[in-house]
Amino acid sequence: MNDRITVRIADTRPEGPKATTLYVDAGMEVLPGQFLMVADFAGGEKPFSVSEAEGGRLGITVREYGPFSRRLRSMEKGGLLSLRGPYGRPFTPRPGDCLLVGGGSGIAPLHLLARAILAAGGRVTVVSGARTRDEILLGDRFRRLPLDYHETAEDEGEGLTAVDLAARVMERKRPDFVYAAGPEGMLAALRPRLGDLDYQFSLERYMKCGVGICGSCTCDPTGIRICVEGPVLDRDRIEELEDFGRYKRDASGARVYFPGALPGA
Amino acid sequence: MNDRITVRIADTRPEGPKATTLYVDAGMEVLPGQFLMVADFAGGEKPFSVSEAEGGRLGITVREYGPFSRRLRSMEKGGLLSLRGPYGRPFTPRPGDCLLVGGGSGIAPLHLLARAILAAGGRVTVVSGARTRDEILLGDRFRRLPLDYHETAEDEGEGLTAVDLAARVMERKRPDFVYAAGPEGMLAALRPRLGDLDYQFSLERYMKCGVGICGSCTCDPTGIRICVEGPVLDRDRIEELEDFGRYKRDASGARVYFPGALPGA
Amino acid sequence: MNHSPNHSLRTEFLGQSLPSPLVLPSGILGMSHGSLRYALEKGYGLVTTKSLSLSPREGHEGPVVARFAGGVLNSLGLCNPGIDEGLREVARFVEATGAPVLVSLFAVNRPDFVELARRACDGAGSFIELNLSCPNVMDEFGVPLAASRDLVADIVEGVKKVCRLPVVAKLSPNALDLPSIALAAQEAGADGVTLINTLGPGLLIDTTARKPVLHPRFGGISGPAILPLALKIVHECSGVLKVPVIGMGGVSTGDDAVQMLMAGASLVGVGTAVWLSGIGVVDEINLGIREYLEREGIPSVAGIPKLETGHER
Amino acid sequence: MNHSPNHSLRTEFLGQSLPSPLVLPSGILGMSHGSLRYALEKGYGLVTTKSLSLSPREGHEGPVVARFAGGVLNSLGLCNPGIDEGLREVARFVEATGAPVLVSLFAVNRPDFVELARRACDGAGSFIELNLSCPNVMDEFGVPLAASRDLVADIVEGVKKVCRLPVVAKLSPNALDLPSIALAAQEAGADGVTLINTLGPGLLIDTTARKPVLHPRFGGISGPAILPLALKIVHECSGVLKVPVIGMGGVSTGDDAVQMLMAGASLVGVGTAVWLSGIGVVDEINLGIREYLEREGIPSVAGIPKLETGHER
Ligand SMILES: Cc1cc2nc3c(=O)[nH]c(=O)nc-3n(C[C@H](O)[C@H](O)[C@H](O)COP(=O)(O)OP(=O)(O)OC[C@H]3O[C@@H](n4cnc5c(N)ncnc54)[C@H](O)[C@@H]3O)c2cc1C
Ligand SMILES: Cc1cc2nc3c(=O)[nH]c(=O)nc-3n(C[C@H](O)[C@H](O)[C@H](O)COP(=O)(O)OP(=O)(O)OC[C@H]3O[C@@H](n4cnc5c(N)ncnc54)[C@H](O)[C@@H]3O)c2cc1C
Ligand SMILES: Cc1cc2nc3c(=O)[nH]c(=O)nc-3n(C[C@H](O)[C@H](O)[C@H](O)COP(=O)(O)O)c2cc1C
Ligand SMILES: Cc1cc2nc3c(=O)[nH]c(=O)nc-3n(C[C@H](O)[C@H](O)[C@H](O)COP(=O)(O)O)c2cc1C
Ligand code: FES
Ligand code: FES
Repeated sequence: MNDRITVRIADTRPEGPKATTLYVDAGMEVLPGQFLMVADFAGGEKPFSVSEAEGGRLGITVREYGPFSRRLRSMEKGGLLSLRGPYGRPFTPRPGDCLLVGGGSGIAPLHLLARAILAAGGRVTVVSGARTRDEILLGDRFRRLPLDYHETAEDEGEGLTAVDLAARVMERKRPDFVYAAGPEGMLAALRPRLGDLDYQFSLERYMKCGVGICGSCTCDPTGIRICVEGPVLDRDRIEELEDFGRYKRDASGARVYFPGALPGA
Repeated sequence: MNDRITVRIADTRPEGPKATTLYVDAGMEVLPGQFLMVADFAGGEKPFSVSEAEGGRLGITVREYGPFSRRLRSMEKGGLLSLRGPYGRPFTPRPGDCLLVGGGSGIAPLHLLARAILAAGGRVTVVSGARTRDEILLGDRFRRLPLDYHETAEDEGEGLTAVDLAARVMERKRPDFVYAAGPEGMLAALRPRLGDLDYQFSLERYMKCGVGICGSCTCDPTGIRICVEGPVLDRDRIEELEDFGRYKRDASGARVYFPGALPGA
Repeated sequence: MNHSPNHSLRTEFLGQSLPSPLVLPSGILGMSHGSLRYALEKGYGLVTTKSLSLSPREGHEGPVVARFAGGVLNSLGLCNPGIDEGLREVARFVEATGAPVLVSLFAVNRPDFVELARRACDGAGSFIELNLSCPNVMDEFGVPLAASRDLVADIVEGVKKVCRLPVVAKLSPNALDLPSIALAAQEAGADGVTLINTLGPGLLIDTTARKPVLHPRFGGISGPAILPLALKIVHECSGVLKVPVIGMGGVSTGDDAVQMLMAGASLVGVGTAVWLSGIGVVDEINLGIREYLEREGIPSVAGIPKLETGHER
Repeated sequence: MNHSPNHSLRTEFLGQSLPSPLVLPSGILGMSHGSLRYALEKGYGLVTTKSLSLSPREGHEGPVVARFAGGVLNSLGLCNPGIDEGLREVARFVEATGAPVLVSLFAVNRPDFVELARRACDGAGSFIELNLSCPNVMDEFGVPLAASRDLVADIVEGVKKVCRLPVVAKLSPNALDLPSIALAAQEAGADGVTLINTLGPGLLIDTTARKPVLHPRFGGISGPAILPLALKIVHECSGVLKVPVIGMGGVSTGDDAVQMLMAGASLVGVGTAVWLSGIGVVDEINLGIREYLEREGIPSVAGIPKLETGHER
């Protein structure tokens, strides 16, 4: 009946200057790409992916963006979290050559995915990007896995974005399948570089209920609910969207156009 | 979630001048001694045992006592019944020598019980009594079973009651176990004739909820609820009761003393 | 955190020490000395009688109870054997057990309530509960007595004048601004308030028969469906009251009971759960509360912190 | 009994022909042209927008939804992008589908309602729904607008003066004597009534955190818990009204929907069930109604017999 639990933080682990992984023994199975609605009993409840899941212990890697995520990531061992979920449609791990492209905190679910693909017998290449080197999350965790790991900081060297780097990687070796998660601008930039490659993207839209009734996270024109039919969408579903990469909605439901996208229609 | 169903009467069968068996395909399993709360959508809902159960078809043998049972027993094929249940604790069929004593409509659950005991490998003797010959119910059904069947009409011959006849039968052959159902006066008269024989009696008390919350059917002083802990009670439970054979309660909860029983305490 | 091994459920209520904060609500069992004893033995800390009226009432023809996905509807119609026979049952119960009894009374006007209370005070009960949510009155006036601050105050005041026993006013959720009604009861002298009686009433329809499931057609709503409403009302009312609140409505688990205590209740009623989960639920809830106290290092039921009132936006 | 093979769910409502009697209630999806289309494709016969206000509202911080054994609590706080952006979404939806839209409006006073209605009438919607159960007003006055016959009548009358579209008044169950309020709405010119909005609000407490589960603390109650209350209110109100009723509250199965129609509703809202049973529930309910019509030999939704009103005892 109840899909909500209250748990104490079992452990925390700083992830560079802006993020922390919170560990909880939640006794639930979460698949790569699924998310939890996380609350701290001080107001606010927001969606977060699961970055690690081992023996019932879940890791939630929280990057600081605003007031809620700041409070969350400063929580300490023993602190109380409310978790609802797991919600949403997960990534489908494939046993072939997989390219995983993550931007910012979008890399979090890809870590869980990488492990699932490896377990399914697939080969994994990861491209992770962020604005600065120390904002690249979970690099140490990826390096410990038997996969091909690449990262890029936009403020260094050539200033490659994750998309640029992914394009280079794909030039060298064409993957069978691409998975990506990160800011929608990044996903929109990545899409034209994929040609006819099949892919799954995880989208981040404003979520309130997480269970498909409030409408906050719905896309146009199909109306799919990112919290239920997503957050992971197949290529076909993405191609149908008119808002993908153009606009999302804020807490009121009003459209917010992405930088560079033009209002209209 | 719902323990109530609405069914159409599949068939009816007159049982002498005052009773009818209503057959319904209720798709539920009812054990001997359990009861259903039966309603006809015209006001009133009352407890009735199941007298037959074959391949999902249940038989409810309704004897006319007052306005509700009169209406019910005149219902025809196709009529709608509301059934809640099955409720209550059933008889425990034993594989030994079993004596079943029924008075009036109390014989109804004993028919189902007789078949269960036979199926369990027991030997069955049935004693059925009523005021007049044509008020003895289900005699034809018992006669078709491989058991020892006796009946008595109080207005004929020696005017034996079911208890008298049962005593005679027991003189000839002491059973391993006695089951009885019928008016409480009959049960109270039977009890002293049983000596140290083990028995189960099915009690009829005023029932409103049938599920153990309204208190109507509770006994003194233990407070057991005939609708939940009964209607079938073991010897030990009966021996604890101070009201057994003395008084029951009416629709308001007020005590009603059985004829001959003295008010007090 | 202090993990004391022996967390007792003992709870003080209006000068009596009860073995558990769980209350058998009025109308659940409570028909006879036997059923009151049964409830006590199954783990309730305090038992309430059926609501007793001046004359016996047979109640409605029925069906009088029906389940739905969220709980139960009942139209029992306040059947009871009348105040005099009811008090005889109370006396037998008290003689046998020595345990306190909350004697529930109901009538449709002040003089009858006063007369009932007069008789009840001569009886063996420990407290009086006034059931101010009489459905008869709803038929007459469209709203229960308990929806009117003035009627509640008037009746409580009348009863208090003749009554040596503590008096608890049982209010209906079918009213606007419950805190002000609860306050009116307190100001009129009530020693406690019971919240909530059944909601509604509600309706269920048999679509095949094209008739209401219950007879007469409507029934008060109880069980899990009404828990959040009860918690809200108990929280709001206990926040403004000085007298204790008996909280009830849908409590079915230990956690539900702790929520009710946290909402501000001093005692917690458990009624409909006896149907939906069986009578064993009473001890399960007792156990659940005990485990909560242990886990949280709270020494007693009274130590369970009350949810802060306050209106964050 | 006539077993026609092709039982249609087509239902007339205020001059429009709808493919199903099922309504997407206000606040469920209904955020954007996409979500309105989604609802239409999933089997709803009529879709309602979020309740639109003059200015955009972000709603509450959350958690804004919580489950309990009987249903759901929500404290979304009427978030919406404001009437102008809302109407643009409606226009896009109508352009794409041609389907009618029930445009829900809410404000806390008559002038704002009138202004909203004026703008809505210039838009692409087919009907206006006035959400008269605004929680803001509850904070201010302790009771929703819809609890006051006079306020309801005043606002409906004001809106009807400026409005070429049919106007439906959405009432709250948190009021006494609903039929008289519904009648007041009808007399003031309402073309229909929607019953019921969420109950309560209610409270759920996290006993470990010792805090309310929702933020802010209370939430309106919906889902199975409120079905019998909704049926009762719809039955009573439709019995006295000449205008049609949109019935909602806890409808989760085909049988629930038929009960709601039998209680007197012309259309049936299905909201919370979308969470509890998934969006497929809409087609399941459509199917359930169709099967009922077939089984009972009733040719159309409108032919479902209404439960007789009347007060047997
Ligand atoms: C499916 C999904 C998975 C996510 N997984 C992670 C993760 O693993 N790690 C991580 O650090 N972040 C994750 N996020 C993002 C995380 O939800 C936001 O960072 C967080 O909500 C920011 O809240 P704030 O109050 O700190 O920031 P604000 O200042 O309120 O906003 C900062 C940014 O977060 C977005 N945001 C704010 N509230 C919400 C909301 N309720 N729903 C969606 N977006 C919101 C805003 O649109 C804005 O872009 C995920 C988001 C989604 C939708
Ligand atoms: C467990 C149980 C199983 C039963 N099984 C059968 C059966 O298989 N066949 C059969 O014909 N009868 C059975 N009965 C009896 C049946 O319930 C009554 O005959 C019926 O309720 C009479 O209702 P009335 O309105 O016709 O009679 P009334 O005129 O109201 O009363 C006639 C008699 O029935 C009793 N009675 C009335 N209402 C109830 C009630 N709600 N609960 C219990 N007793 C009541 C009265 O006390 C009185 O003794 C059973 C009763 C119980 C408790
Ligand atoms: C079958 C039934 C009978 C009831 N009878 C009474 C009654 O006689 N007097 C009364 O004050 N409340 C009566 N109530 C209300 C309960 O005492 C209680 O207030 C309500 O059911 C909420 O608690 P619950 O959800 O735990 O049952 C009755 C409730 C039920 C279910
Ligand atoms: C999450 C949620 C949001 C709601 N928002 C609104 C709203 O904005 N306007 C409104 O009139 N009703 C709103 N409601 C009430 C519903 O429209 C409906 O009246 C109520 O939920 C009962 O139906 P249900 O049990 O089928 O959900 C909301 C209900 C829920 C559950
Ligand atoms: S977050 Fe509410 S519908 Fe997706
Ligand atoms: S009939 Fe209600 S308790 Fe037995």
